[in-house]
Amino acid sequence: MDWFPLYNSLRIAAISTAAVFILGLFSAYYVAKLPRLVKGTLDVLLTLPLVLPPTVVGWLLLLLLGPRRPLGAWVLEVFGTKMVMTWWSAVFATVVVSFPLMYRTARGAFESFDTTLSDAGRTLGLSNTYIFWRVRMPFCREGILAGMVLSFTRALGEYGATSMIAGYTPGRTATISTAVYQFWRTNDDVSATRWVLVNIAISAVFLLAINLLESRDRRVRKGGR
Amino acid sequence: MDWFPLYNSLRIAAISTAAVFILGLFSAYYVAKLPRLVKGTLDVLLTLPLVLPPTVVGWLLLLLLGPRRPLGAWVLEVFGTKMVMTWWSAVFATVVVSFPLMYRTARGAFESFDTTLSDAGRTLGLSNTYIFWRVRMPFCREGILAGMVLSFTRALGEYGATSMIAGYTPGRTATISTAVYQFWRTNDDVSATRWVLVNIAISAVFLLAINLLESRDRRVRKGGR
Amino acid sequence: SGGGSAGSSGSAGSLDSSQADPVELTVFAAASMTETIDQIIHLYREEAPNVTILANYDSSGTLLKQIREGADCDLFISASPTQMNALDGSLKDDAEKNPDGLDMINSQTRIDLLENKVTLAVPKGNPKGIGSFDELSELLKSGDVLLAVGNSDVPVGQYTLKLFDYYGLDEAALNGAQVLTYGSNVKEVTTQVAESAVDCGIIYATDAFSEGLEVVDEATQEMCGQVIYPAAVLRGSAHSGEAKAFLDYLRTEPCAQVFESVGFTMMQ
Amino acid sequence: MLSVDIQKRLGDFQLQVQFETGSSPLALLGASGCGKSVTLRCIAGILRPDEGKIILNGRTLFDSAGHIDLPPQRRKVGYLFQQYALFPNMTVRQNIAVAAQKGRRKETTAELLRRFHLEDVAEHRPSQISGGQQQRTALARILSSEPEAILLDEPLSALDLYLRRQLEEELRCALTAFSATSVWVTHDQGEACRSCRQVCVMESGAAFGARPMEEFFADPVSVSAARLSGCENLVGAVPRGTEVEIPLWGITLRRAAPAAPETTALGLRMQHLRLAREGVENSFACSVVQSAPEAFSDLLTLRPLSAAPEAPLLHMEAEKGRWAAGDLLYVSVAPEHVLTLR
Amino acid sequence: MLSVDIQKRLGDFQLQVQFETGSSPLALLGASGCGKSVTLRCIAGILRPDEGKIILNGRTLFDSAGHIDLPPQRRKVGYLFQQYALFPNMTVRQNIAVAAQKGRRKETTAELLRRFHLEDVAEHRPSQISGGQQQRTALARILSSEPEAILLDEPLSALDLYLRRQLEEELRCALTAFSATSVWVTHDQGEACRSCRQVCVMESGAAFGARPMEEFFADPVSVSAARLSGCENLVGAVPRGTEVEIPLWGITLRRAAPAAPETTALGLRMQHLRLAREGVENSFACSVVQSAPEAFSDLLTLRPLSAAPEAPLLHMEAEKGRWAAGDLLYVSVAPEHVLTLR
Ligand SMILES: Nc1ncnc2c1ncn2[C@@H]1O[C@H](COP(=O)(O)OP(=O)(O)OP(=O)(O)O)[C@@H](O)[C@H]1O
Ligand SMILES: Nc1ncnc2c1ncn2[C@@H]1O[C@H](COP(=O)(O)OP(=O)(O)OP(=O)(O)O)[C@@H](O)[C@H]1O
Ligand code: MOO
Ligand SMILES: [Mg+2]
Ligand SMILES: [Mg+2]
Repeated sequence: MDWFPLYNSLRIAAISTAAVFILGLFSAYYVAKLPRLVKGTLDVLLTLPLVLPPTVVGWLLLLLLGPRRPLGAWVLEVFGTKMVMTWWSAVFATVVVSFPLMYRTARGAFESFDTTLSDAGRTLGLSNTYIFWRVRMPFCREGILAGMVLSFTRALGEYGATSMIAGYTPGRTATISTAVYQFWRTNDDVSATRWVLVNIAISAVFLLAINLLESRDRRVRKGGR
Repeated sequence: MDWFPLYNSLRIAAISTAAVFILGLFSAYYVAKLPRLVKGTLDVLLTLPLVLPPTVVGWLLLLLLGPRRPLGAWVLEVFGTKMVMTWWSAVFATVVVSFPLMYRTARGAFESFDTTLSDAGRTLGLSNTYIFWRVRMPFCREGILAGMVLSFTRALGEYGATSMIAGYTPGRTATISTAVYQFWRTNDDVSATRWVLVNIAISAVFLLAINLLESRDRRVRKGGR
Repeated sequence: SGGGSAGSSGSAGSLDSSQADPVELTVFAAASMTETIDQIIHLYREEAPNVTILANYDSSGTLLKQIREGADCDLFISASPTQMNALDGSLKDDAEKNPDGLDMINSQTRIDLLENKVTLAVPKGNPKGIGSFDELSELLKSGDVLLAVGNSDVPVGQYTLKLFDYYGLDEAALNGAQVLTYGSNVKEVTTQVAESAVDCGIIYATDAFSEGLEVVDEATQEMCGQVIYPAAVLRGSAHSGEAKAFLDYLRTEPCAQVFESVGFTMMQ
Repeated sequence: MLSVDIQKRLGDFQLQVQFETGSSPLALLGASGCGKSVTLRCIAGILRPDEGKIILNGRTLFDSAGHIDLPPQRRKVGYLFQQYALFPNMTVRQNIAVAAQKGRRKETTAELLRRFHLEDVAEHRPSQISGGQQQRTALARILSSEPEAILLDEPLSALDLYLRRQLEEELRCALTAFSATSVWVTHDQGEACRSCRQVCVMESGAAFGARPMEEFFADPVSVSAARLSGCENLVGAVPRGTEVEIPLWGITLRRAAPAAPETTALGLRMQHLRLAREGVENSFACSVVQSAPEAFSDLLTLRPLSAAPEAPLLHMEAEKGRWAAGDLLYVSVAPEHVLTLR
Repeated sequence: MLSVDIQKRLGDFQLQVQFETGSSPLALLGASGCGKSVTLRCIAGILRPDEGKIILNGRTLFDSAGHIDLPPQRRKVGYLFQQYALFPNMTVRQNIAVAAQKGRRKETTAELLRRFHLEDVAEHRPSQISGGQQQRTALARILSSEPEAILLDEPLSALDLYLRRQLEEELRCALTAFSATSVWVTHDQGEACRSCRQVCVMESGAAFGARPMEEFFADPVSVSAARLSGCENLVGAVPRGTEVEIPLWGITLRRAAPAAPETTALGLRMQHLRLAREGVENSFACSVVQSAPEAFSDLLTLRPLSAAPEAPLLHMEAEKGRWAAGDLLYVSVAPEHVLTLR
């Protein structure tokens, strides 16, 4: 069995989860502070990838990043590499597709944050950055973990946009889910099932790790004010 | 322009959001109370639809509900109707695909609930049901609204599993996203774009409504204990 | 990729491959060819050990989109002339066949590689008792059937439209009668047939074969024309010689065996 | 009639509580962190004791041996949380109405709003009212559920003096009117004394039985109980028949009765100390260390002249403005006011 | 030097506060819900006043005219929140260390843990400690940030009496040591009086200037201020030269000085009332309505014999156990203790 899709999927999911974590968190934080109308508009834009069929999302990405389009041409010129049909092209797809999950969940969590805590931090002279990472984040931990679980598993399961922008080339751009899809499509149910199980195993490990993180500090949070 | 996909998508998304709301909420509530190991296992199972390509999810549903399979055969026998290729078959697809989003987000919200409040309710003689709906739910409002936004928009954007189990029959099972996909596939970019815009408009309305709900009570929550 | 030998562009067709520089070829092939091309890549490894073939499989429409947007591709095998035409510079002036006036394939290398058959497949036991395309057209007219077809982007979909024309059926009217359901890919259509979700489906012989479906009729040439899989080397290919060599290899006897084993017919 | 006899372990904190109380309020008096809130939580059914029994008016609420553990809803025990626990999504009125009996919800609520001076903020949410208003809302909410027993976790701590007096009186009346069993957690002996006839002293997790309030003040028995009863001056002592020696201060005081042999300390209440002339019985010389102003008197900190350097200082109240640091004076205490403690 | 002059509207609550205070603590005294916490929040920079100026030690923290509004971090104002606001994810030690100066974080923290008796729970999280322990942690945390001004929102309300005394003293010392400006919100005049030399009285959102503490007790000026100063007996009155008439009680009392013509009420402090014989100056006859026990005395509720039925009753303390309902007695008050109020 060729384990390349596993390796490839893991690196794609990891990079994209990290990216989505940062992007989602900051968008959520800054958007929550904006006036209601701007917020509403941004919300729609940022949740958009969720309402489009992933294949269409992939196509739009192709239109944006393809080497014949300005951005892709520039990257090709400067870095000498195409932004499509490489393993890391898939990262664009998974980031766009799973971003709304992190964004929304983080926003929900941030909005239930007890601002007295950040007020207290500010009067104690703690910087906003410190308060963000050491007070707000731990307080919103459950929501943010939920967002990470959703984005990681979504990244792992994403195939529509991925196969559009990165293609399915065994050994180069194949991921677990495009492999699952192709094997399933060509009636190789054994291989398809095998890769489904691999995907499940990865998510299981990830989910259990998250569960441990969650329960470690649950008790502590209750009534802690 | 034939507005059927709009009508169909709306009813599917509405029914599925309602179903996912109930299912996700209760799973989250009861799973959160279970011992850690069982919880971990259920978590994996309930988050599964997220790691599978939607087309594969649709295929699994077809294998489950198809008229040649036990369940489908039984329904065909008793109710005289196939469970596939009808407009409401799509509900199965959207429920399965968007369930993890509601489940995870609700679980995150529930876990940051301040149990002193439910303790207070219980000592006041309020039933657990009352406390669930009138104390816990409003308290976890932001997280749950985030979950609803995610599931609704996901239901609206779902096409892989839907097209597998409900097909794309104009006027009968076509939804906005299967329409977008079909038009886009057949290079009818004008129609595709038109339906994309419709989808965006619906989500915009929905998101704005949710935003209003959120901000109405935000202030009230802060430091309210 | 294997661009270490920058000056190799001119040295075409050096078949004395054992000493040649290692080369990577990217082949874009219609998804319906996944199994066969995979096998042939295996075979070709003995034929030309210095050539590594990377295949990218998807529906021909997606492949066309990817090529058009500049994806690296040396050899394109489409499941229908439509996608190939859209890239063929010799058809530049034919607005219908090549709407964007693209010139991305090397027209001299274009060949018709394979032929497939349009078939009528039914679920096990054939619950509706449909025996032929003629019977199907009657049922379609009476509105008492649910037929799965590919959309016009799934190559078989275009042949299905021709079939409707042959029987004097109007697609719009059929849509009005709600007897058609469009699949977004072949697997979807075959599964829906296999699971009895629909009464019958129009698919390629190869798809019916791999899914093990019961085929009750096969379209003749006058009903919908020939189903042709064209292939061509891309203009931008850095290894056009090696690509051409592989294309030639596809027409040899060992490959023909592979193709015919799943129901394709070799074109002469 | 509430009878409690429970044990509960929480981390390295061990609770062992045992008391009975009738229809008059019981004061649960103890230092910060001694386990008062945990005890109330066990009675209300929010925490599950490890072992023991809780019986209210003949109903067994909890019995580890009999595997009985009523849910909080069926215990009919009202609990005023130390941090209010108001429902943030409801107005003050709704918070109160939520627990009231269906039939006369409206009247009960209106009546309680009036009684607790909450009419002006009835339509506000908990986050929009002040700390005191929040606490009054929580109180009103409990009364609206008409419980058989009421547990008050420092019900008056967030109120200003004037409201506190009023509410204390209100509460006393309410408790009498409902004739409900009640446990009143407090660290204010004044409050305890005015409102409760019985007191149960809690010391680092342990409480054994209730005592009448007067007895508690007259003979607190232990040093920590004396502290809780408001006794300001505590110092190590050695019993010598009807006298007690205070080695740290280098003096001996006479008692009305012989001191128990277990005596290890001695307590002198500020209000029992008198300025005296030299030679008066039980008098000793002190120098003024500090004089701090109270509203209508000065609080003197004194050092007995013969005291060791590490000895605790003596506190007493005196008429305003007469003393400065370094002044010399004599202090006396009546023999019946010399408290011997363990 | 902290100078505050701000206005702020919150819903239908209007705040208008103006005071100055030096290095000695200022007591902000006011009834529940009068706006004390809102005022502190404005000073700390958490709420933005609508208009006005806040200046601390010459630094302008806020000036609506000059468009200055320093962020809380740069104000160097420590704020003890009424509900602690401890970081739930950190231990007690971390909560304290977080605000300490980098260089000597460890020593500062250890010192504060010791000073506030928190060593035993240093590794606990806020949810695992008692209410009092939480409040002490919050206090220690503020001191560790070494602010220029400290705002204390009822710093002692959750402590038991013994710890309260100790901490009050600690706090007084700490405030003196840091020589920081501090504002001490409280509703306990005892606390205010012991710890602060200046007092600013707040009444339904309005506060105008600070006064020396003695002056405030000697002449509270308004009825509500008198209430806050702990004056238990307040009754409507009419000035008549050096006398005041109390129509509701049907009596007239003599004053040391002529009463201001604006006088509308009269205050009699419990500790200024004496049992007297008939005919003594400023004495009047009362009947005992109720006698409630205090720890070392009884609290008598009296009705002046000539009082109207709706008249307020009179409260006074008397020796324990001597009085029963219905008894008749005479009460007198010295002319200098008759407070006239508006
Ligand atoms: N969940 C917990 N885990 C471990 N220890 C706990 C927990 N909850 C409380 N404790 C400990 O139990 C002890 C008693 O706490 P409790 O809240 O009953 O104190 P209290 O008597 O109410 O004090 P206060 O008057 O300050 O509110 C404290 O020392 C506290 O640290
Ligand atoms: N966000 C808000 N919206 C509307 N009104 C508010 C808001 N916050 C406070 N108030 C009102 O402002 C008034 C002052 O509140 P504040 O918390 O300052 O009272 P306080 O003097 O601190 O009382 P306590 O001693 O009871 O804590 C209250 O009447 C309250 O109802
Ligand atoms: O292999 Mo195709 O292009 O999906 O028929
Ligand atoms: Mg407590
Ligand atoms: Mg306040």
